[in-house]
This record gives sequence, C-alpha cells and structure tokens, in this order.
Amino acid sequence: MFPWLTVLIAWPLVGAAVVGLGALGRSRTGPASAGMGLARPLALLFSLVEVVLLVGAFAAFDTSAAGDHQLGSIYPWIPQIGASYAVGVNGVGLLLVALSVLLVPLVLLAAWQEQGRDEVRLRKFVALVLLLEAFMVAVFSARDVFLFYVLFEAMLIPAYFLIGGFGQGAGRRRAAVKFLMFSLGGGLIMLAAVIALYFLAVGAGVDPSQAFLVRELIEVDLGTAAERLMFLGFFIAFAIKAPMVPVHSWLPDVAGNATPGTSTLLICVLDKVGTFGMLTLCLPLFPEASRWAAPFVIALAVISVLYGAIMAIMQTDLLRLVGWTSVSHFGFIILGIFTFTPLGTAGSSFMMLNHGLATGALFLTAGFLVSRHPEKSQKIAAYSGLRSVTPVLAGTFLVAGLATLSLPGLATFVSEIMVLVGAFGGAPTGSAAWAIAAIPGVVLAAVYVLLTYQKIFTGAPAAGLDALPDLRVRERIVAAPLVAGLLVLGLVPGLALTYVNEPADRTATFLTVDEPADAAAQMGSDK
Amino acid sequence: MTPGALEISGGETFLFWVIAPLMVLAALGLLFVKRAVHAAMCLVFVMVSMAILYIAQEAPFLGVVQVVVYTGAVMMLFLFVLMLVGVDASDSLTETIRGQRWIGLLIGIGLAAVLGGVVGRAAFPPAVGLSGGDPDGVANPQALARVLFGDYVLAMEAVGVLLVTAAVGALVLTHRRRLAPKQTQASVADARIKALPDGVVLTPLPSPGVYARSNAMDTPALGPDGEQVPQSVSRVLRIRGQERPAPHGAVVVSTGSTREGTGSARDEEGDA
Amino acid sequence: MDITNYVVLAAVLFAIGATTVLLRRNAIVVFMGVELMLNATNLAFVTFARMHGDVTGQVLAFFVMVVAAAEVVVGLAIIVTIFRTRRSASVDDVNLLKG
Amino acid sequence: MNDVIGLAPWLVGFPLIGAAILLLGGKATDRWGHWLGVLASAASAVVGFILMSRMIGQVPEERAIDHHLWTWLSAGGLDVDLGLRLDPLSMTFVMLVTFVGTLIHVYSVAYMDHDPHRRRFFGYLNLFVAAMLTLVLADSYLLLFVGWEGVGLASYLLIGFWDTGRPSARENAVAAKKAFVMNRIGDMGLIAAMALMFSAVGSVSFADVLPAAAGDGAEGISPAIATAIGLCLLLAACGKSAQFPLQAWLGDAMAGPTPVSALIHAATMVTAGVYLMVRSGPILEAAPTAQLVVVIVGAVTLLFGAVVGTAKDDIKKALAASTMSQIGYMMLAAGLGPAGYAFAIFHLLTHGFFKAGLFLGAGSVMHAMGDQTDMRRFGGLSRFLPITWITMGLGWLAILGIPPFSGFWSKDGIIEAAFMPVEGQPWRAWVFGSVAVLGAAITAFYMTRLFFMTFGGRRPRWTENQHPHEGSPLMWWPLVFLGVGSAALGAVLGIGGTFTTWLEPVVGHAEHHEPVLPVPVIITTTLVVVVLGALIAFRMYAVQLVPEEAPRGSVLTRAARRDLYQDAANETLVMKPAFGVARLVQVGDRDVVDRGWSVLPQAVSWFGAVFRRAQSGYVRSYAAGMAGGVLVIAVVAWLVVGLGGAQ
Repeated sequence: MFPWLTVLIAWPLVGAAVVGLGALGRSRTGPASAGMGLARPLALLFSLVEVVLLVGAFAAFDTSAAGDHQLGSIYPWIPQIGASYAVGVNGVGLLLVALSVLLVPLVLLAAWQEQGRDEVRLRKFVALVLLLEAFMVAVFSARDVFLFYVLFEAMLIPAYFLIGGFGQGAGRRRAAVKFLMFSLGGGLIMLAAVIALYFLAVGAGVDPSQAFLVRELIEVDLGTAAERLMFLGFFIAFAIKAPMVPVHSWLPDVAGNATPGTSTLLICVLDKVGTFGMLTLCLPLFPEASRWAAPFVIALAVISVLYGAIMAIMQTDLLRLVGWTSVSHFGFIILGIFTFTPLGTAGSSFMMLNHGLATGALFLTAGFLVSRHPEKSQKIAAYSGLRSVTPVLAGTFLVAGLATLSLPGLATFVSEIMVLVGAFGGAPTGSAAWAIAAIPGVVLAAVYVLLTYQKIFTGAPAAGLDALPDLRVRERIVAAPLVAGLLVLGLVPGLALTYVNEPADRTATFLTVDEPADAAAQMGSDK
Repeated sequence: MTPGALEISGGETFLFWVIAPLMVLAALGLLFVKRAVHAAMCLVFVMVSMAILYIAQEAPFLGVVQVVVYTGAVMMLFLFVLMLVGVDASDSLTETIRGQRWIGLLIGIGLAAVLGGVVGRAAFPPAVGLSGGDPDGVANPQALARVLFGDYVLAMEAVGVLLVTAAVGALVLTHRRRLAPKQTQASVADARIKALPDGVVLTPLPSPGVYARSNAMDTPALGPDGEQVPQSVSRVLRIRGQERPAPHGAVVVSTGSTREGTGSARDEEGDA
Repeated sequence: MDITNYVVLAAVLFAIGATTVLLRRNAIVVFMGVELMLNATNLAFVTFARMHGDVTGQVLAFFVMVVAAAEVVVGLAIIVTIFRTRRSASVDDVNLLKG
Repeated sequence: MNDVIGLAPWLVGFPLIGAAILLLGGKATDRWGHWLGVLASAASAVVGFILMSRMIGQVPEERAIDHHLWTWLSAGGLDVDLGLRLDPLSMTFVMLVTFVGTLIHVYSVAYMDHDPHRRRFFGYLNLFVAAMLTLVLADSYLLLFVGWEGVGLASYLLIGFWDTGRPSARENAVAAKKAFVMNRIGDMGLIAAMALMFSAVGSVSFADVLPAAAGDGAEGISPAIATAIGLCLLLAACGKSAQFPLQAWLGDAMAGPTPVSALIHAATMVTAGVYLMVRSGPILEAAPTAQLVVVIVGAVTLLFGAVVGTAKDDIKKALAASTMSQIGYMMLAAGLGPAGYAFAIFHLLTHGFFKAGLFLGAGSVMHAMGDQTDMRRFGGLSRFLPITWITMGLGWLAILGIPPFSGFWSKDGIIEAAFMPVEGQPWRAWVFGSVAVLGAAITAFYMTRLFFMTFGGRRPRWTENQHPHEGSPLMWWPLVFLGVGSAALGAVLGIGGTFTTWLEPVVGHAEHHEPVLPVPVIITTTLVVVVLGALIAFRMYAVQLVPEEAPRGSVLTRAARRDLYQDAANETLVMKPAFGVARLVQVGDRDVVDRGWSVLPQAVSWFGAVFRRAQSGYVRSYAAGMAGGVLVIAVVAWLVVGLGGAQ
C-alpha cells in the first residue's frame, strides 16, 4: 500500500529544504535580484504538487470505511520509550489534511506581494509556510500520542516566526511571544499527561515498545481519577489551542498583528489541532472523563460562542474582529464535539472544514482590503463607502461574511445547524438548555458581519480611498476556490459528510454505549 | 610496632602550646590591622609557624616547601602587589554593607564552633605516626615522592599544566594593550611641523641664563638687548612661579629660599 | 597532648580565614584570608596523614600548595588589572553584576 | 402530472441562473442584463403556469406531490432531502411570486432606467425570486430555512441597494442591516423549532413532522412540545412578517427602491410568516396556547400598523404600515385554525395584488414627482397621472374591502372567521371580531387619507419645478394588470368558495360554525364602519385643505408618527442593555481575563524583582551566603548524622 500520508508530509519538507537553503546564503537585496526571485514560484509549485498528491490520497481513501484510519504507515521510532512513527487518517483527519494542503497555495498566492522583494526574506517566509504545512499534515495524521505531542509543539516554531518575524502589526513580537507562551503553557500540561499516560499504560499491560500508539491506548482502562487528570491535561492544551474562553487571550493579538495569510494558516488550520485533538484523543482515550467533564465543557463552549461574538461586535480593528469571530465558531465546534451525538459530532467535524474555508476567505479578503489602504490601516473606521469603489472586493467580503454568519445555502450553515440540532439532543445533562443558549449567537454573528460591512463598504467613500483598485486577477484566484467550496459544500454537503459520518457515529457510540469493548476496537482500528 | 604507638613528646607539646596561640593571634591580626602590609606580615608569621608545625608533624618536606613557596614566593608576590597598589594605603575598617559585619562574625564564630565541635566529638582512631609506620624506614621526602610520582603522577602532570596556564594567564591579564599608536621620534617631529602655524618653534628653546653667581635652571637668559627670554626657563618652573628674576646689570645674590610661593604654585598646578 | 589539638588549631585558623574573607574589603587582604584557609586545611591534611600513618595526606597538602600558588598568581593578576582600571583594590567597588 | 414534474426545479433554477449570470457576469451584461432578469422571472412564471394547469387537472387528493431531487444532508439520524413539495398551497404562492414578480421586473426595467447599477438590481431581484420559490416549495423546514434566509439576504441587498453615493446612503445601509438582524432574531425561533422537531420526531421534513403533530404517526408530539415549536415558529414568522414585537424594520425597509417595496415588503416576502403558520397548521392545532398567541400577535399588529398608518406622511411608510396591519389580519386568521387558513392565504393573495399595485402606483407617483415621498407635497395628481390614479383607486377600494373588489372577499372572510366562537372561551370571538372590524375602519381612514392626499385636493402642494407625467408603458402596464387583479381576483376566486376548496387538501376541511353574530350583520357593520372611516378621511383630506407642513397633532398622532415609539422602545429595552452587556464583556475581557493571564508573567517578574535584591553585586555578600549555607548544611549534617550516628 502506498504511504500517501508519509509522502504528503515529506513533500513540503523537501520543498522547505529546497527553498529554504537559499535563505542561508548571502543576502541578495540589490535591485538586480529583485526580478529574478524564485522563492515564491518554487514554493507555489511545491504546494500545488502537494495538492495533486492530495488528490491521489483522496482517490486511495476508502470512503466505505471512513471511520478506519487509512493511508498510513507505522514504524518504530524510539522503541525505548514506546514512541512510533504512526500515521493514518480517518475521514475527519483526511478533510483537515485537505484543508491544510488546499489553503497553503492560496495563502502563498495571497501573500505574493506582502513580504517585499528581498529574496532572502521571501525564501525564509515561504520555507516557513511549507514547514508549517508539513507539520500540520503530520499532526492531523499522527496516530501516536508522542508523535502528536512532538508535532503539536514543533508547529509552534514556524508559527512563532511567521507571526513575530513576518507580521505586519506593531505589536507582532509581543503577540508572537504571547502566542508562544500560551501554547507552551498548554503543551507543558499536556506533556505531563503524556508522560503519565505512558507509565499508566505500561502499568496496565500495554507493550512498552508501542505504549504511545492510540490504538493500544484506547483499549486500556486507566482508572477514573488518573483518566480525569490526564483528560484535563490534554483538554487544557487543546482548549488553549482551539481557542476557548477563557484561555483565548492570545488569539486576538495574533490576529491583529500577523499577516492575514499567517492568520489563515494559524487560526483556520493550525488551531483545528485543538478541536481535532479533543475529538480524536480526548474523547477516545478518556471516555469516562469526557462524560464527566462534558457539562462543564459545553457550558464553556456556549460562553465562547456568545463571548466571541460580543467581542467581535465591539472591535475597532478589522483583523482582530475576524479573530474574535473564530473564538465564537470554535465554541460551536467544541459544543458539537461534546454532545456525543452522531449529528453533533459530524457537524463539528464538518464545521472544522467549513470554518477554515469561511474564515480563511474572510481573513484573506480583509487582508486584500488592508493592503489597499494607503497607510495599511486595520481600523474599521479608516474605511467607508468602498462598495462603489471596489465592488468585487465588497462582494467577496460580503460572501465571506455571510459564510461566517452561516447563511443557509452555504456550507457553514449546514454544519452549524447540525451542531445546534445535535446539541439540543446531546447526551450530557443540560446540553439542550445550552444549545438554546447558543442560538443567539446567530443573531450576534449577523450583527458583527453586517455592521462591519456597513461601516467599511457603505456610505460615502472616505477621502483618499475613492480610487482604490478592485480585486486583481491573482486575488480573485485566491478567493474563488474558497467561495466555490463554500457554495458547493452548502448545496451538496454529502461530499464532505461521507467522510465524517462514520467517524462521528463511532465516536458517539463509543462514548454513549456502556460496554465499549467492540466500540473501542472500532475506534482504534487502523487499516 | 603496633599502631597507636605514637607518643607526642613533651617538646612538641611545648612547641605547640607556644606557637599555636601566637598563630591564632597573628591570624586575628589579619582581621584587625588596618594596613594591608601589616596583615601580610601577620600572615608571614602564621605561615612560618605553620612550617615549623609541619616539621614537628613529621612532614619536613612540606615544611621546607611551605617556607620556600609560601613564605618565599607567594607572600613576596603579595608584597609586590601591595607596593604596586600603594603600600601605605590603609583600609577603612568601617563596614559599608549593612549587617555584613555581624553576619561575618556570626559565620566565623559559627564555623569555628561547628568545626571545633565536630573535631571534639568525633571519634578518631588512635594516631599511628609516619616514621613508625614505615617498615622500610624510608625517610619522608622519598616516601612522599613515591606516592606523588607513583599513584598521583597524572594529577602531578595536570597540576603542572595548571601552573603553566596560570603563569600564562597572569601574563595575559596584566598585559597592557596600547590604546594610542606608539610615539616615535619621527611622529613627534611630524606633529611639530604640523603645529608650526600655531606658533611652535622648531628649533630648540634657548637655554637658561648662565651667570657667574647663578647658573640655576630657574634664571632666564638675557637676550642681546638685555631683555629676559622667558622661554629659556622650563615651563614647569614658570607655571609653578619658581622663576627667578634675571640679574639686570647687577649681580643678584641668592639669599632667599627658592621655594617661595610654593603653596600657590601647587594650587595652580592642581588647577591645570 | 592529643594530636587532635592540631586539627582544632586548623579549624580555628580556617574560621579566622573565612571571617577575613567576609569582613575585609581590601582584595589583597581577602586573598590573604583565602590563603589562610588553604593553609589551615593543609595543617589538617598533615595532621591526618600523621594520624593515619599515610603520606597521601601530605601529597594532597602539596597539591593544595601548588594549586594555591597558581590561584594566587591569577588572582593577584586580576587584582592588578582591576586596580589599573578602577584605581581601587576594594572588592566592594567591583559590583557590576548587581541584579 | 408526473410528466411535467421534472420542470419543477426550473421554477427555482431559472431565476437562480439569471441571478448568477447577472451578479458574476460583470459589466459585460450591463446592456441586456435587465431583460435577462425579466426573462428568467417570466420563464419561471411559465413553468408555474404549466404546473398549475396540470395540477388543476388532478383530483384534489393527488394534487400534493413531493419531488425528490437529491439527498441534501444525511448525518447522525438527520436525513434531509433537497426536495420540492408541490401542492395547492405552494402553487398558490408560486403563481403569486412569479406573476407579480414578473410584473415588477418589467416595471423595474423602466423605473431603474437611469440607475447605473440596474443589472445588479435585477440580479438581486432574480435572487429574491429564486429564494422565495425555494421557501414556498421546500419540503422540509430546513430547506424552507434556506429560502427563508435567502429572501432575507435579497431583502438586505435590495433595501441597501443605494448604500453608497447618495446622501441617504448610510441610512439605507443601516435600514438594510436592521431588517436582516431583526429577521435573524426571528430565525432563532426557526432554528430552535427545528431542534425541537428533530429531538421529538427525528426529522424536519413536512412529511414527517406534520402528521406526527396531528397525531397520525406512531409517536405523536406532546402538546407541550407542540406549543414550544409553535411559539418558536411564531417568533420566526414575526421576524419575517414584521409582526409585533419584531415589526420595527419594515418602515425603515422602505429605503429600498419602490419595486422592491412592492415585491418583497408588500406582496411576497413579508407574507412568508403567514405561509409558515399555515404550513405548520397541524402543529398549531395541537397547541391551542400557541394558536392564541398567534391570534393575539395578529390582532395587536393589525391595530398597531393601522394606527401608525394614519399618521404617516411618507407615502411608502404609510403603505408599509398598512402592509404590517394587513399581515396582522392574515396572522390573526392563521391562528384561528382551519377555518382561518384559507382566508389567510386568500387575503395574502389578494393583498399581494392590490398592495403591489398600490406600491407600484406610489412608485409611479414618486417617479413623476422627482422621488418626492411626502404626501403633503402631492395633491391634485389625478389629472396628470390618470392611469396611476385609476389603478391605485382600484387598489384603494380593494383594501377597503368594498364589494365587489377583491379585498372584500378575503378580508370579510377573516372578519367572519374572527367572530367564530371558540369552545370554552366565548370572549375570544367578541374581542378579535371587534378588533378586526375596528382595524377595517382605521384602514379605511388611512387609505382614504393616502389616496386623497395624493390625488385629490383642489390645490397642488408640489415643490417647485414639478411636471408630473405618466412613465413609460413598461411602468403602467404592470399597474394595469395589478389593478385588474385588485378588482377582480377576489370575486373570481371567492365566489362559491373556489379558493377555499382549492386549499382544502392542504389545510384540511374546516368544520363550519356559525359566528356569534349573523353573517349579514357582520358584513353590514363592517361596511358601515369602513364607509364612515373613509368619509371622515375624505372630509379631512379632500374637502379641507391639507397643510404643507404637518401640524403638531395630538399625542396619539405624534406617537403614531414615531411608530408608537417602537424604535425608542427597542433602543431602551434592548439595545442599551445589550450594549451595556457588551461593554461589560469588553471591559471584563481586557481587565479580568487578559489581565488575569498576565498575572502569571507578572508574578514571575515580581519574584525576580524580589530575589534580584540578593544579587547585590558584592562578592562578600555572596561569600557570606555561601559560608552561611555551608554552616547550615554542616549543622544539619551534624545534627542528623553526628549526634544520631556517631555516639
């Protein structure tokens, strides 16, 4: 069987190495080198070939067994501590891998002129993006807790440099450090849980040379108290990454200071590691603890939904606003995961994909807007009346915004209604009430999207902005796939639901059935 | 001979009780004398006394080394450095760090108490003595050499390297790096030529006046016109005001002190 | 007389040396305090060598002397260097590492 | 009719494709775009006619067809097909939407002639038609919701059509946003209703939910759940149909171009709430409490709109208030059970015609008067705009309910239904019946006022340089069609109960009860008060002179001018507290959460600051520390080992 995932992980690494090696050479900043930069085309080529590889992976994926982990490989890595290189994806993982792989070329294209013309700087930038891509693909396919942890932390490296080194806000370094500190703090707690997991698993009779394999860990019972503690360890790390109120503080700063492309990769893809981890690690490894914590988690999730939306309404900075909307959406995703219903879980899985497309479109479009401002202002108040000046940009922004507010007909609506309806019938106590409490989120979403649209695009054009160019061809190429994806998935969500239904069913069954022996075997099944 | 046969002779006891209090007193001198050089002398006394105790304790080699190396070399080094720093500079004994004196004293007394207490309460094996324990009757330096160049030869080599390193280190540390380029005769001449427009004279300055009764450096020469030539007197003397008026057609008898007005001249120098 | 009197003497000298290090500000005198401490340990070494009938103690005392010599050379060089730049031999004036 | 059912998707498809071409096509389609829009709408109407004619040919029991297209959403037990339900109810709407829609498209070609963005306008109109048809043809609540939000979006885009470049641009944009957000508040109800349905029935399609509510299925819906669902649906309907208390957006929505007001905010979209109520009839019938609330909401809105309408001087706002009031009638009828459903839809249909006609007539007047909307600056226009005068006159008589004009047949049915006795609650018939009659009287007053302030009066009160004239034929032909409809539609469908029978397969057969008053008495009373109301208005606004500046008016007048303080109430009761909460959250996030997390690094640096003092830089201090440490260790070691062990 062809190791699709390994190839998908390795190829961007090769790309990063090839492109990045040039960055180690002497700086060529002279005007002579300005026109001959190969960094961007080369990186784009690598990311497009990766897309082709992704198509192959999709072709090889057996959708009739979407709940199994497929396309993977497994090799001993550090047998002394039981770590393996084990990769494999079920339908959910595959969709998230697809999201990462598809967004990278768009982000590269969107950032085409963002980082100046210094070839060395460009090489560093694109190499970091490709490196991040490899890590993201790997983290969504990791089937070994240790491997997952290592990647979970390794992703911070390119992310840190992308925020701090290539951001556009004045506070980018501070934001990068804040991001790093929050993430590392969560990672530290998770590390403690990972270590504890190893020793408890070995104590419970798991083969010490494979003690980090998810499929082995699922089947052992670790004891209630220990399980709950470890659940918390993992959950806090994932909640920080997700981000969930009240550990969200890093996100608005990052969104306001990173470039929109970086924010897209970071918030639309990388942060999914948080919710993905909850879905594929927290729930299967610690089912009892998940049930125990679910009422609390659901409450926090709904608070996140409303809190993020309210904060988004109050923002004056466009990119921070988009960041806050994500807090709200991640609340929905977490709400769905912890309903333990097939509908809610499938909705969350689908929403992870949709949020990536919708918020990605919003971030990138907002980026196009900001890049047009003479002073690159991110303040909403700096814009006015742009619909008549840049109609296509306005339209794209509106569509992305409507996707963010989950307009029916777009993919985000399908997932949101699945989450809400699923949560209403959710297994944890009180989930129906919390689902009802989350519904005002849809009104708040309408307010923050339309208020922003109104301020930026309607009224009389602001002075100095009445001759801005409309979307260029390059920018339209970036926006088109995202909008098309949202529309197609909105009308034919089955295209994606095929991949998430079976994993969702298995998860829900595993968590709600009393005698989970068979379900456990199913959860951990690797092909 | 059986172990534990060491008898300490009365002479040694006497020696100890005479020397030990003196050593302690001298050591305390280190704490209380004001001048560093006095402290050094106290330490010399302690070290020589210690050499005596070494010899009394069947370590003649160490005793000699103590005198030669410590007293002879190390302490001399101390004295050299003291002279470099200023031998007559006396330390102020007032304490500047708050509480340090009491903490220091407390720690010192505490250390003495603890160490002494431990020694007093520890159960030592009966003393053996060195010569008695040596069946071959090998004298001390040889026995020492056997161990030193036998069991500890590697440590010996390492210590040798350490010494060399320390010597080189000291050289490096005390080496002065030249901040300005070295002045040569040529550079001085160049500087003078450059300064010509500022009124510097290239030729040597006129020498002071030479008279029958006074040929002192402090008397200016007289020019062909009978006027005094101020440049003929050293600049330093002029600034100090120690210039002596030249005899003007009359012989001036040197009667007064040449150091008149020294005080004011010193002030001027200070100002300069 | 008990041979442990030598050890007690060494202890007392050591404590005085330590106190000197703590209380004196002149770097050279501080150094002397260090030397005194080293000498006190040497006395203890020699005494224990005699007590146990083993010259190894004396060998160690010898090593101590050599190392002390090296230390004095470097230490005094440092003092001289500091004195050149700061015109002072007080250890309290060298507090650039203040936090 | 299975041979033509394949055409059904094209009902939605044609306008959708039209919208896509117009919105994505860019400037290339500017030249012929508006005609494409008309064509798409007309094609849809043609398909509608074909389907309609075939449906009439069927026996009533076979008229309902569910046309499955593809499985839309299937996950975790929720299976929703993308399917169309064609039955008399939805086809009625299809006819109304496509026919009136096409007329308004044609009208707009001329009305928007000078607008540089006419193509975009037609794109939005097509989008609206597609969404509205999706709404009415959907076979499940979820798909209905797609259309529901789709019309909301189209409404948003069209209200804010002039959101740049005009002095009123910002207000238009705000009005559009207000409409969308208030609709969204209603949508919460629809979402919650769907969640309730799924948890109770496991499905959200009409085919599963409605029989279950009627108790037909194996497991029915309990009355409590039915009440909850009913109230949630009512919330949604209130949002979409501008019913109390979510009525505030409709007046502002008049900021859009007048054809939009005619199509969306009079004829079709705002009546979607009534459609939802009627469609969900079985659920409401299972929940009498919810039904009562529906009736109350309808009655309150009926009076509310009517009172507001009496004081408005802006012709469009007066018509908007009238729309609100008329939909109140429909809502009232929808809450009366099967007896009212048919009349609710009937009134919806006739109202669609005469109100669209009135709005288009108003548009024609505005077109003639240079976009003036203040009725106090009209007057005496009947000579200059004869076609508009006549067609609006027909609409006026229709809305008044003067026989034999169409409004009479439908509105009278509602009033009669309102007088039907309800078992155990005799007060209801009297209260709601009287409200309906009172509403009719006020309606007569404000519509007569509107009509005569515009066309009557001896002395024109125009602003300078006005040369009113009829617009192009493209504008007045639609008026004529709608005028004819206003006049005749009611009689055609109403006499002999044709329409009631037509809807019977969907809404069920109504048990006939005698009203608490004899029918002739009701009719007579209604006519008397209507004529009375009209006469008063005639006397005040046609006989007497109308001042050009509005007089101060009574307390009630001033309140009605300000929409009975609805905006102030919303501002005080909702916006201010909500904004307060938002400020609180914002301050809380900054000062509690964010600062809370920065406590950690601050604590670290505080510890650093404290322990930094130990780093005095004095070698002797460090030495003291070391020596002290050694001493402490020595003492401890001595205490532990020495004292314990050696002795």
